[in-house]
Amino acid sequence: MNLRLYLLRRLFLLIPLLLGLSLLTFTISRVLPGDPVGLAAGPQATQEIKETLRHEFGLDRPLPRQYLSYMSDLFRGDWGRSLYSRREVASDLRTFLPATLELTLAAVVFAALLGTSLGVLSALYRNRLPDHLARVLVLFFVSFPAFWLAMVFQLIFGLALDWFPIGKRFDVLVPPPQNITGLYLLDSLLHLDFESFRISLWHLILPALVLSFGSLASITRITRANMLEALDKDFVRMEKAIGLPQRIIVVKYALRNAFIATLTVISLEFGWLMAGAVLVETIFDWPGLGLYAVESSLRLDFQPIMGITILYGIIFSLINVITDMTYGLLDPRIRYG
Amino acid sequence: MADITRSGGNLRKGARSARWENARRSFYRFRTNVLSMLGLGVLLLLFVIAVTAPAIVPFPQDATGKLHVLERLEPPSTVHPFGTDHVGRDIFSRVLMGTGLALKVGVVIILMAATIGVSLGAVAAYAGGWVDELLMRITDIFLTVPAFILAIAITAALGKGITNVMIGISLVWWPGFARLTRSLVLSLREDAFVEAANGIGASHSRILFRHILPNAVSPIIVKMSTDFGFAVLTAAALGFIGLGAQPPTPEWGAMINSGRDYFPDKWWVATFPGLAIFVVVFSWNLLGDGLRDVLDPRSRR
Amino acid sequence: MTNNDFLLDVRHLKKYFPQRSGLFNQKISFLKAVDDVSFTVPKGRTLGLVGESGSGKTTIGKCVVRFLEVTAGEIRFADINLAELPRQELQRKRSDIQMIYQSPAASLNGRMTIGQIIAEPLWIHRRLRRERAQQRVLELLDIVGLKEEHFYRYPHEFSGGQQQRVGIARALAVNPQLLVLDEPTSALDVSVQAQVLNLLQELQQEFQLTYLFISHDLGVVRYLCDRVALLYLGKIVEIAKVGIIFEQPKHPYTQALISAIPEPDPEDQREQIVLRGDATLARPQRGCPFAPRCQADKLEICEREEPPLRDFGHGHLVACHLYPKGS
Amino acid sequence: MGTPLLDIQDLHVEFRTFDGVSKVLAGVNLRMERGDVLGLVGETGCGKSMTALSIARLIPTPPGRISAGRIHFAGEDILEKAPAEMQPFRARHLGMIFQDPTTNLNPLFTIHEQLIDAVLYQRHRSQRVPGKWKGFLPSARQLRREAHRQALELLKTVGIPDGRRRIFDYPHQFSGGMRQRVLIAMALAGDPDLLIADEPTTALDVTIQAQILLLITDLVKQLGLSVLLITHNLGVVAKTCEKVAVMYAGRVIEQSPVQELFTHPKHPYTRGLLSAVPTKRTRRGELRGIPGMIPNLIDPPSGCRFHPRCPKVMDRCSQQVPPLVQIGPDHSTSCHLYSEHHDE
Repeated sequence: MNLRLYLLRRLFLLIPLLLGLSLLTFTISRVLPGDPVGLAAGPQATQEIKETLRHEFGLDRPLPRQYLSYMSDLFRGDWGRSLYSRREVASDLRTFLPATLELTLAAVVFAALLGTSLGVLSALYRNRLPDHLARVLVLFFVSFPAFWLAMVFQLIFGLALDWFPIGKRFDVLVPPPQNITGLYLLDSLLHLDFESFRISLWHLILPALVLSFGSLASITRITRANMLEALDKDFVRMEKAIGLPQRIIVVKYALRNAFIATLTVISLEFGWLMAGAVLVETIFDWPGLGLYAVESSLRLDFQPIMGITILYGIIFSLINVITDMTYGLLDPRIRYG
Repeated sequence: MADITRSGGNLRKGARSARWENARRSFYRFRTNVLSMLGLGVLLLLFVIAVTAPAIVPFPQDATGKLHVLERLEPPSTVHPFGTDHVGRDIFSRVLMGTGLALKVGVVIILMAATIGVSLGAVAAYAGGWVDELLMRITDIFLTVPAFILAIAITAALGKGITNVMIGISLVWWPGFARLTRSLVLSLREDAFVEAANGIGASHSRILFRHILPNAVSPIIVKMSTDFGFAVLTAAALGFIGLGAQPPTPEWGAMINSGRDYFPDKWWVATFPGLAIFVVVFSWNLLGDGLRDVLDPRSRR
Repeated sequence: MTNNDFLLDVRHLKKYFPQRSGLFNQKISFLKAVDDVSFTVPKGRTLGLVGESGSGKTTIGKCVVRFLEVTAGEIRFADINLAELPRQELQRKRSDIQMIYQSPAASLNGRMTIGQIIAEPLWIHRRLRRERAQQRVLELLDIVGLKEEHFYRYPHEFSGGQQQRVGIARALAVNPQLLVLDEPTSALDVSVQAQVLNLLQELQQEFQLTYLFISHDLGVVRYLCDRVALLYLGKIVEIAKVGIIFEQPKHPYTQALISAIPEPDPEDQREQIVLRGDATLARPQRGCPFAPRCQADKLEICEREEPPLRDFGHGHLVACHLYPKGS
Repeated sequence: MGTPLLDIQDLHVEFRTFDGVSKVLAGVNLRMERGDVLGLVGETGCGKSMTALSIARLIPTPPGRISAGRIHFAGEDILEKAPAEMQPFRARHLGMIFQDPTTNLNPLFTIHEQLIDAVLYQRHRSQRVPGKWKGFLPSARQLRREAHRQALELLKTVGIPDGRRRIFDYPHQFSGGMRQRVLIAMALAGDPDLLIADEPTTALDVTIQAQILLLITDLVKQLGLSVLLITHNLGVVAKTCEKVAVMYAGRVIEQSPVQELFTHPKHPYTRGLLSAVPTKRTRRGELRGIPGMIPNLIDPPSGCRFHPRCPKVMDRCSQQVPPLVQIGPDHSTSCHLYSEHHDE
């Protein structure tokens, strides 16, 4: 009832947001200086070839017309083509998205679990050794450039210790699990193929770990601050006064209060990590959106750029909606209306 | 009408300033934080290095385009403490010469982003109505795409180069400041002392600049200090992709990228610039952590 | 009496807060925080606005000083309708009407010194600055019982009572005629409350100030006010001279409220009327708003029709069906 | 009379602050018998809440600490107990309610959840209480069902008759008065020997205050409860309590039966306090406050801490701490005006 109405309104509000987003990306990719056709055709290309390309991609038409035709194509499910490979953007996105999603999700889950635990630990031992250690530790890991740390981890855990594979999503010689969702972990579980699950998990651990470090600090910090705030609340004193054991007070009663703020940060970090995946994917040779995004940007290949940003926009907005729904589950005072 | 009055007196000067007292306390709190002091110390050292690098490094020309192809990829030694790169340049010299650039990039990005974000956020919150609506929808659009992707796209469109990197990152970084400022101003606007300022007849601009913004400064500074490290990392990442400073400028991200081809056999090429980035970001983060303890009442407990 | 005898004349004041819902926030219902309230305050006198939470007393205060835009009605102050004054003129007019706040600490900007805080209205309304402003600030500090050495201090260095004195000094700086006092002593301790109440009384006598005194503390209201208006869910249920309200209250709500004051006297053997329930949750759709909690012998009409305010002479007005005849 | 229920002797509590050590309690002496309804009165910062928190050992440490003194509860010295022993002690023997019913209930959990935990942990040892996740065990289900029944009964006791329907509501769905009733139910769940009520009606409206005070009075009669009622409101004390203790700046300065205190107050501070409350007999302009303000407890006045504000100050007041002396049946005060008589 109320919730459905709220959901409807949120989804409805996505439309102007995505329109604005497409306009922004269009501006970036076409209005700003840069010569995508020149880049695509190569330095030896004649004026004639360039003109043909321009015509083919509709670049000789006025900008508003270009935008309108792009948008109308988009609504019909046509996301355009790459200037280079001439492949359809939509099919590229379908290929690359699951890999990035799997990597990002794994990193978010890891960062959330570790960050929340460290935050709670920090709060409970406020200003004592475990608190200082936890704070320095997360600051330490967040201070490395992810791409560099990825290389160092490959060197240590992959080459020197030989614990993990150093790249790709799966063993080269074995076929990956049959595609259902495109998330290898999930697919292998659905097929009850535990060997595939093990292989893909092994491939996932290093990149997910490196990626998650970037979010550890903010999740830990916000959990610590809010846990301290929760532990300072009157109701915690009341719960102590009536003789509830400490673990029940912390784990059951205080943590839920603190976690609401942590959840906000986690959902923001999801976006940050999806972007951070760009670099980690490059190093780990992970066939995700990241590589695609970087290459398209460097070539000013505008159709993929538009596609990627709009896709990111949709995903990120959906995460926001899901987060808001989760607030409602955690906090009965929130009323959707 | 006559003033509400009885008698008057003259003020004897010499009352001690409570603000100074507050500053002293804050500094005391900060000083007791050993790690923050360490961070501050390292940063000061880095600033000194940034200024004096051309005078103290063994091979200053290596940062400005000189090549020594015969000495390429030499491992660390007494002559080249960090080894040499694929065209024989002294990595130690180049890392030190790059310090200034890294610091400048971080500072410029944060200052630009904060300036844009704080002004827009304050205007949106205080004006309210359609102005607020419009500005916040624009902010939302920027926040919908992961900042890094957008920064890549903008920088790529503007063209490679360190200035465009700074512009590109600032353009995606301000929405965070706008959101923060707006929420601060909105909540301060409800505070009794702002109502009181309205009650004595203060104008809008007086309320905003004299009463609201001074009370919003601390969280903004905290965010600036927290974000600084991320800005340096982001700029380095763009450099790594190849969008940043072009050769022969000693930009650490680009140096790591050029070392990638020789990794891990010639590990030193990529390792030392990476460590340099880490030192800058880590020491700044330590400092920022201490600053937050002093300025943010929530983490003070 | 002519209008000029009243410094403040509030007529049919309404303040509704819209509550939005629906797909596009389009459905609107209203919370009637203040619903058709009229009262007058003669110059130099004190009217107490009394009620529990949800009664609308603070909302009325905020409407009078125009911190809130009124939904309907007039707020006549010395023959100007404040409710319709444009902002520019309103801000100028504010030198005549000042407010004292419930939480003294929160009403002072923590980043300004006491001197700056009290001097601010002087700059805004009279362009007084530096030495000339300082002279006046020192006078004001003396008037409210603070010392010169407090000039360069910051609010957080003061106790609650002193902070409230600073608030009073700021309000007095530009010679107001009307002070709206919103629970000025409820954040203070008893011994300090007495000091502040006495200060307010001295100031009123010395400078002919008019007070609109908002409070939930009936003891304080009885001590300080000339007339008292009792509010219940946004409406006046009874208004009269202070003696009448406390000695011969008519309305069952007034009676219950008076009997619920805990008197610091163990021998106080008055029979106590303990109301059931809670005002805001027991708001009826129609009829007398107090009917669901009323302990008197209710009439059938109570649940059906809202009682009007009827006049019982000497400015004693009651809204209750049990008293059908006015004078 | 046997051992008193509560006997606090020379209790000292200190708080470390940036400016120095604040001597929040400086020798509190207080005695309660079983069945007493004792009012503890004083202004902000006098230490009345600190005294209550000390009894439950809930002083936040650091920065606070109990630096000296003894607290005997039914013969046992509470301050000797290990921290781990305090949780079962609080569960079994103490019930506490606090000022603001809005902030003292956890907003994210139903009344059911919170009240059931109160029942379970106060009536059983914490190791024996099965977590909710063990709900599939028959023994655990039985225990929880029993707790549910007891919770409903408690709600009835505190005057929430439709508990069966309302127990699954969240705190924000209750009014302030109802929330305070729920909190009282939680405090009573373990059948405590002593109910400590810290300003239980300060955040409530006058008519709701009357309801809650009536409830407390009824509970005293019904359950034979002992109550330590902490308040700044002398009217509330007059209405509810039999005995009263007045605190000032970290010490109890006068203790007596209620009647006696209001008719024959002895300590100059008590007198000042009584004359500062406007009553129906107070005429306009007759209200007298106490000059000055409460002292800074980091550097408190020497001797009697009230002496800088006292109208009857003598030389020795600034030199010696006046002892608490008996001046009548059940009436004691700590003031040099009376210790003189005692000495002679």
